[in-house]
Amino acid sequence: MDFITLSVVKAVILAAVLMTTLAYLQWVERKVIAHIQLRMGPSRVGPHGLLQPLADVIKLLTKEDLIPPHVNRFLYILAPFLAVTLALMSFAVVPFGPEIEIFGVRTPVQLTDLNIGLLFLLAISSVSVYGVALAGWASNSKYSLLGGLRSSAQMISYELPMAVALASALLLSNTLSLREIVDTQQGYYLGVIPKWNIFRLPFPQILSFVVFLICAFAETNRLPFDLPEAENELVAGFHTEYSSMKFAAFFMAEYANMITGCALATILFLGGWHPLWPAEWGAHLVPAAVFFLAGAIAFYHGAHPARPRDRRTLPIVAVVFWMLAVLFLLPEVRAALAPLFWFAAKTGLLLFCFIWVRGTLPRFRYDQLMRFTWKFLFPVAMANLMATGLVVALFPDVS
Amino acid sequence: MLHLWLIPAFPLAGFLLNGLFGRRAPKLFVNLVGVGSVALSFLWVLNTLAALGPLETPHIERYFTWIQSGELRIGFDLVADRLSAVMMLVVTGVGLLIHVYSIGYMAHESGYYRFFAYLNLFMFFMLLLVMAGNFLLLFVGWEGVGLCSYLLIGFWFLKKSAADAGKKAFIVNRIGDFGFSLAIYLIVAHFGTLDFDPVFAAVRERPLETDAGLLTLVALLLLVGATGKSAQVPLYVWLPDAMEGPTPVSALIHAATMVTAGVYMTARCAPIYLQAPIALEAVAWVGAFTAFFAATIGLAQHDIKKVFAYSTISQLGYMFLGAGVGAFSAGIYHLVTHAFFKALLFLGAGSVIHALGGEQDLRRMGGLRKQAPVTFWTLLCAAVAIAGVPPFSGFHSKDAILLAAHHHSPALYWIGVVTAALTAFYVFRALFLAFFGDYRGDPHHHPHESPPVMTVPLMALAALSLAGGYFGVPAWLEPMFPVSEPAHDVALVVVSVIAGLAGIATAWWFYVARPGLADRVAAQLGGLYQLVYNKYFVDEIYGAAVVRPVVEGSEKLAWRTLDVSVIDGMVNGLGARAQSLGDVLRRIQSGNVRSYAAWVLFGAVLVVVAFGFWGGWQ
Amino acid sequence: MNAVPLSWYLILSAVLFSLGVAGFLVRRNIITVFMSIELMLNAVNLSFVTFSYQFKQADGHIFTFFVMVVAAAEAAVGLAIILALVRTRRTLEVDEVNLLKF
Amino acid sequence: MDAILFFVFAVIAVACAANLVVQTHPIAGALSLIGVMGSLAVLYLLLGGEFIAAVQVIVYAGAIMVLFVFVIMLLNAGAERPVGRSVVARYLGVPVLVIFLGLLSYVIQSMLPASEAVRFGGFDGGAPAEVGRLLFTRYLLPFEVTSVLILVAILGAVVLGRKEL
Repeated sequence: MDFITLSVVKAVILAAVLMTTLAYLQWVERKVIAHIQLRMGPSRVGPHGLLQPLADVIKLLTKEDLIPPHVNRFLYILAPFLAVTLALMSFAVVPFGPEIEIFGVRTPVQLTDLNIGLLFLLAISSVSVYGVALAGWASNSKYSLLGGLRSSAQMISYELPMAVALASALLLSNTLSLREIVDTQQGYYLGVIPKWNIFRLPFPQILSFVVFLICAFAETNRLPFDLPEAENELVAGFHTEYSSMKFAAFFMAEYANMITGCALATILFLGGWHPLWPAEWGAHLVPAAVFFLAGAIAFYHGAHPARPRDRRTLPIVAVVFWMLAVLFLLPEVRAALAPLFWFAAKTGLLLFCFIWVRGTLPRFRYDQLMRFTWKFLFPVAMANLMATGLVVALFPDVS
Repeated sequence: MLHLWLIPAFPLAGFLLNGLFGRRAPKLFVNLVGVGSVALSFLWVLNTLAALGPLETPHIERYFTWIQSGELRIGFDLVADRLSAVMMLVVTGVGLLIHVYSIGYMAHESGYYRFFAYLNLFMFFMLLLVMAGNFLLLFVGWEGVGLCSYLLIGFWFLKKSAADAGKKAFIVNRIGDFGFSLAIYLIVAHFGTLDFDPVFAAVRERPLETDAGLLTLVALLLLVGATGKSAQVPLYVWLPDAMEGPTPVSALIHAATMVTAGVYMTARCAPIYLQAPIALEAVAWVGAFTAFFAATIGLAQHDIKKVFAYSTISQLGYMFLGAGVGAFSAGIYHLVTHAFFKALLFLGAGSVIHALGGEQDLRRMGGLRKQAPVTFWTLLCAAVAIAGVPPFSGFHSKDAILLAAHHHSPALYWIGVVTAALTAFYVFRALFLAFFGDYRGDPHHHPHESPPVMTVPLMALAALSLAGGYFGVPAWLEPMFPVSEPAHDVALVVVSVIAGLAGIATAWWFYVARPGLADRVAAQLGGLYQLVYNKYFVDEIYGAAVVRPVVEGSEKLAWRTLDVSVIDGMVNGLGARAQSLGDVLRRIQSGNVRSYAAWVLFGAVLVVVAFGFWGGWQ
Repeated sequence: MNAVPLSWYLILSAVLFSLGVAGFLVRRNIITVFMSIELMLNAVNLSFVTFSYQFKQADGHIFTFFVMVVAAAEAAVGLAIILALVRTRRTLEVDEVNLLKF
Repeated sequence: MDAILFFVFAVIAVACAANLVVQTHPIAGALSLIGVMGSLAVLYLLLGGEFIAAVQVIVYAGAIMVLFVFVIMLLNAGAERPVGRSVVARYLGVPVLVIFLGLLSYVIQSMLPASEAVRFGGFDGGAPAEVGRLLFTRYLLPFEVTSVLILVAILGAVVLGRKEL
């Protein structure tokens, strides 16, 4: 298979998986938040509301596309497209797994392996301000303008500590290619502790991991940093004037950015697709075990249903999980899919954190937000960078 | 390394401390810093000299290169040899006593801290002067003490006469310094170095036939410098006026130390003078004439400090006479003893003035023997010392000079003897007028003795004046200078002693035994007395011959003609042309940024086109 | 035609620079004028990178980097000046900012 | 492929630059300039400047231009007021500019010695490692001095941005 065909196939697969993930991430968020708030969440459309994302998509697509008369038409339309395009573009360089062989074709699970992949991601993230800023300006409304202003200031400000945090991780990995960054984190100290960058000698990057995560919250305009769209102050901020699919585009961009951020954190700090503990300790059985356990829980709840229809649906779910577990027991499949499982698990865990934080933390005030990054986050990241540089320079051979 | 630099560094630190913080600091701090720094310096001198021992060879410490220009290197070098050792001891020792005295004398003055700061600065420069290892560093000290002299003469700068006296001292010294600096230029030009040792070695080695003229010129220019600093004829006029300064200043600067810098410098340059006999002869005659000339003026002065000032000039003349007849060590010897008894005379005079609440006129004193006994007795010690009464210090040093002078030329000897008689007369005249007879001053004022802080230094100096003849200075200095002194000739000694005693007796006769006789004699002498009383009208002659022409010339020619019409005209004309040109050019400044940009573009296009036409691309 | 000669990059650079100059001269909004300057700087950067390719040395890239740093500093100060200007003179028209003249 | 990429992005760059000159609204100008910068980044990549291309986007498009857009939004800058231009400028301006640009291109083309063709991958000295090595060895002093420059600029901006100047 030649390069272009392969790329197209991979792009199509990635797009399909990504779109589904985006849609269902929305569902997961609503469910988790609902449970945090002791509610049920979506449950009408399909079993456990599983068809809710589909319904939402249909709703948004068929709604009337309203363009207010006072807006700058060109930019008003451009902004959401810019936002979503840039958000999706970043997936071009994200590696999800090692090289695998499917149907006789060896290829990395990644669209393209740029040698400046990280710089590319930084560039994309720095440009993605425009989507929000232009949307706010083009809407020609006070709330939108304020939201746009806030978001551009916020994103520029948080980009700095984020880049610095990334740089200190880079000092340990010594490359800008995301794939190589993951490769350098292979192996275990004392046979147990993974050589991920947050545990990495000579200077564990726990601090920069935390800084990066906080900045990722701000970059994606998520709570507790969602001031650009603070409902009770700005109605909805930069997307007040948007409706139907353009409105959805902003949401897609936000969730895509969330996934990118979490994937990047996984790659840079959590060792990418490398398992939590070595294979000789049974790491290769973990996927199967997890799915088996999930099936067991589903089956238990099916046997003791909270609602009548659970008696029918949950056993089916359990069987699906068990089948997956069996699938992961096959060596060939395991070799190909276990890394993806680990990657997805870590990213998913971080995404859960995003949702969890949204469900628990209140919103910052704007001056607090700015002071936090300039007077606390940035100095911390800077100090961490200097300390890392110093330690790496002093002990170049330890790794 | 013995850290010679510490010796001048202590007073410098004292100057900085007092100068910067003294205004707000308590008096005790000022005293401690001002006196303590000099005391430390004195102790360090003692310590250093003890460590150096007999000083067979000069001890030189080179600290850093100060000026480097081509081959010429001028370092910050301090030297301790036998000559500078004597000077260091005199400067710090006498200086310390005078500092202590000043605590009492200046106690009620405003600007107290300023006085001590200046005094310390003076000590720094004076020590630099005597310890300098090359001509330029010596010149720095030379100028520095001149500056301090100016500042201290004009210490009461609100008083016009004090400020004028300061200016006069400064300006007259400039004339001397001009000669000195010319001498330094000549030395650099011909010897390529300013360090003492290489210069003197070269002077000794080079053939006299070719260099005689040059050396004579250098020596004469040095003499000009010395006459300025050491108040010799014809540049002595500033010293009497310098008595406007506080009395401790007169004692320290204008009697004991600074004015002797010329003698020191002449002795330092002895190798040059010895190769320039004509100049040496000039030194001798200038000294002899000054000694006699100033002594005659001193006869008729009524201000006690003026009397001593002319006495200083006269005694400095003695020193130059000694140097001029080749007895450099005798000159330095007299410098040392003179520092003791003249400092004592001035401090005693200060004590008298203090006792009388500021009165300086001898005619309004009298009978103070009872009220100020310590002052009287110490002053008496100084007087017998200066009068050359054996066996006190003045007798030894003066005799050494007179013997050498007689060996050189009897004429000089006789001038010296007459001067000695005159000296004894006027010193005792002052003493008798002040302490004997009845009190002729303000009847409401009650004279009182000075506090111990003033009298103790007086007593110390009195002891030194009496015993100063036995310090062995000539023997110590002997290796520095060629020996030319003949053995003691008892007859000559007797003559000079008789002259001194005669002077004392005359003074007794005139002012104690037969008061009033002096006035009658003066009246009989008439014109001669007036001439002497008015100091031979030298100030007036200088004023008419030098000062007026310069002032009027600069006003009429330099200012009204040259400055106003030529220089101002040129400057103003340039300004006016620039202004009219600017009137045209400012139209380009439209304030419109885009038009500026267009001009820039226009220029850039011009450059590109020029490149295209004339090549230069490759 | 598979590749373009190096000089075309330089021509592009010259064209962009000239357009920057034109923008500087034509536009009256001070922000746009400022952006024209940035355009000129970018054009020069292109020349640097092109020559870097020609000589196979990365020095041109370094210079481009420095130009960017200077541009960033310039933008910070320049925009602050524009803010102060608007605050005091209430205008963005560069022609109305003409007090500094004879 | 190289030629196609060059032409596509050169045309985009020129078009955007022309748009910057023509548009009266600053935000349109800013967007045009971002377009120029983006296409220049691609051209840098073609010339082997990977690092500088990334920095071009991060610093220029992502920071400096955001600042411009931010200020435009903050000041709510509107379009320029139309003023009566002279007839000459209106009808001759664009042709003269085009002629000038053509002349300029001709001059450069004719005066430069025949140069090699640019091929992607013909120069790989622009990788981050290489640029970083130069930056921290031969150009260390200028690099450090630029940091001071930035500091001064920050201070200047802070002072200028205060309420009472």
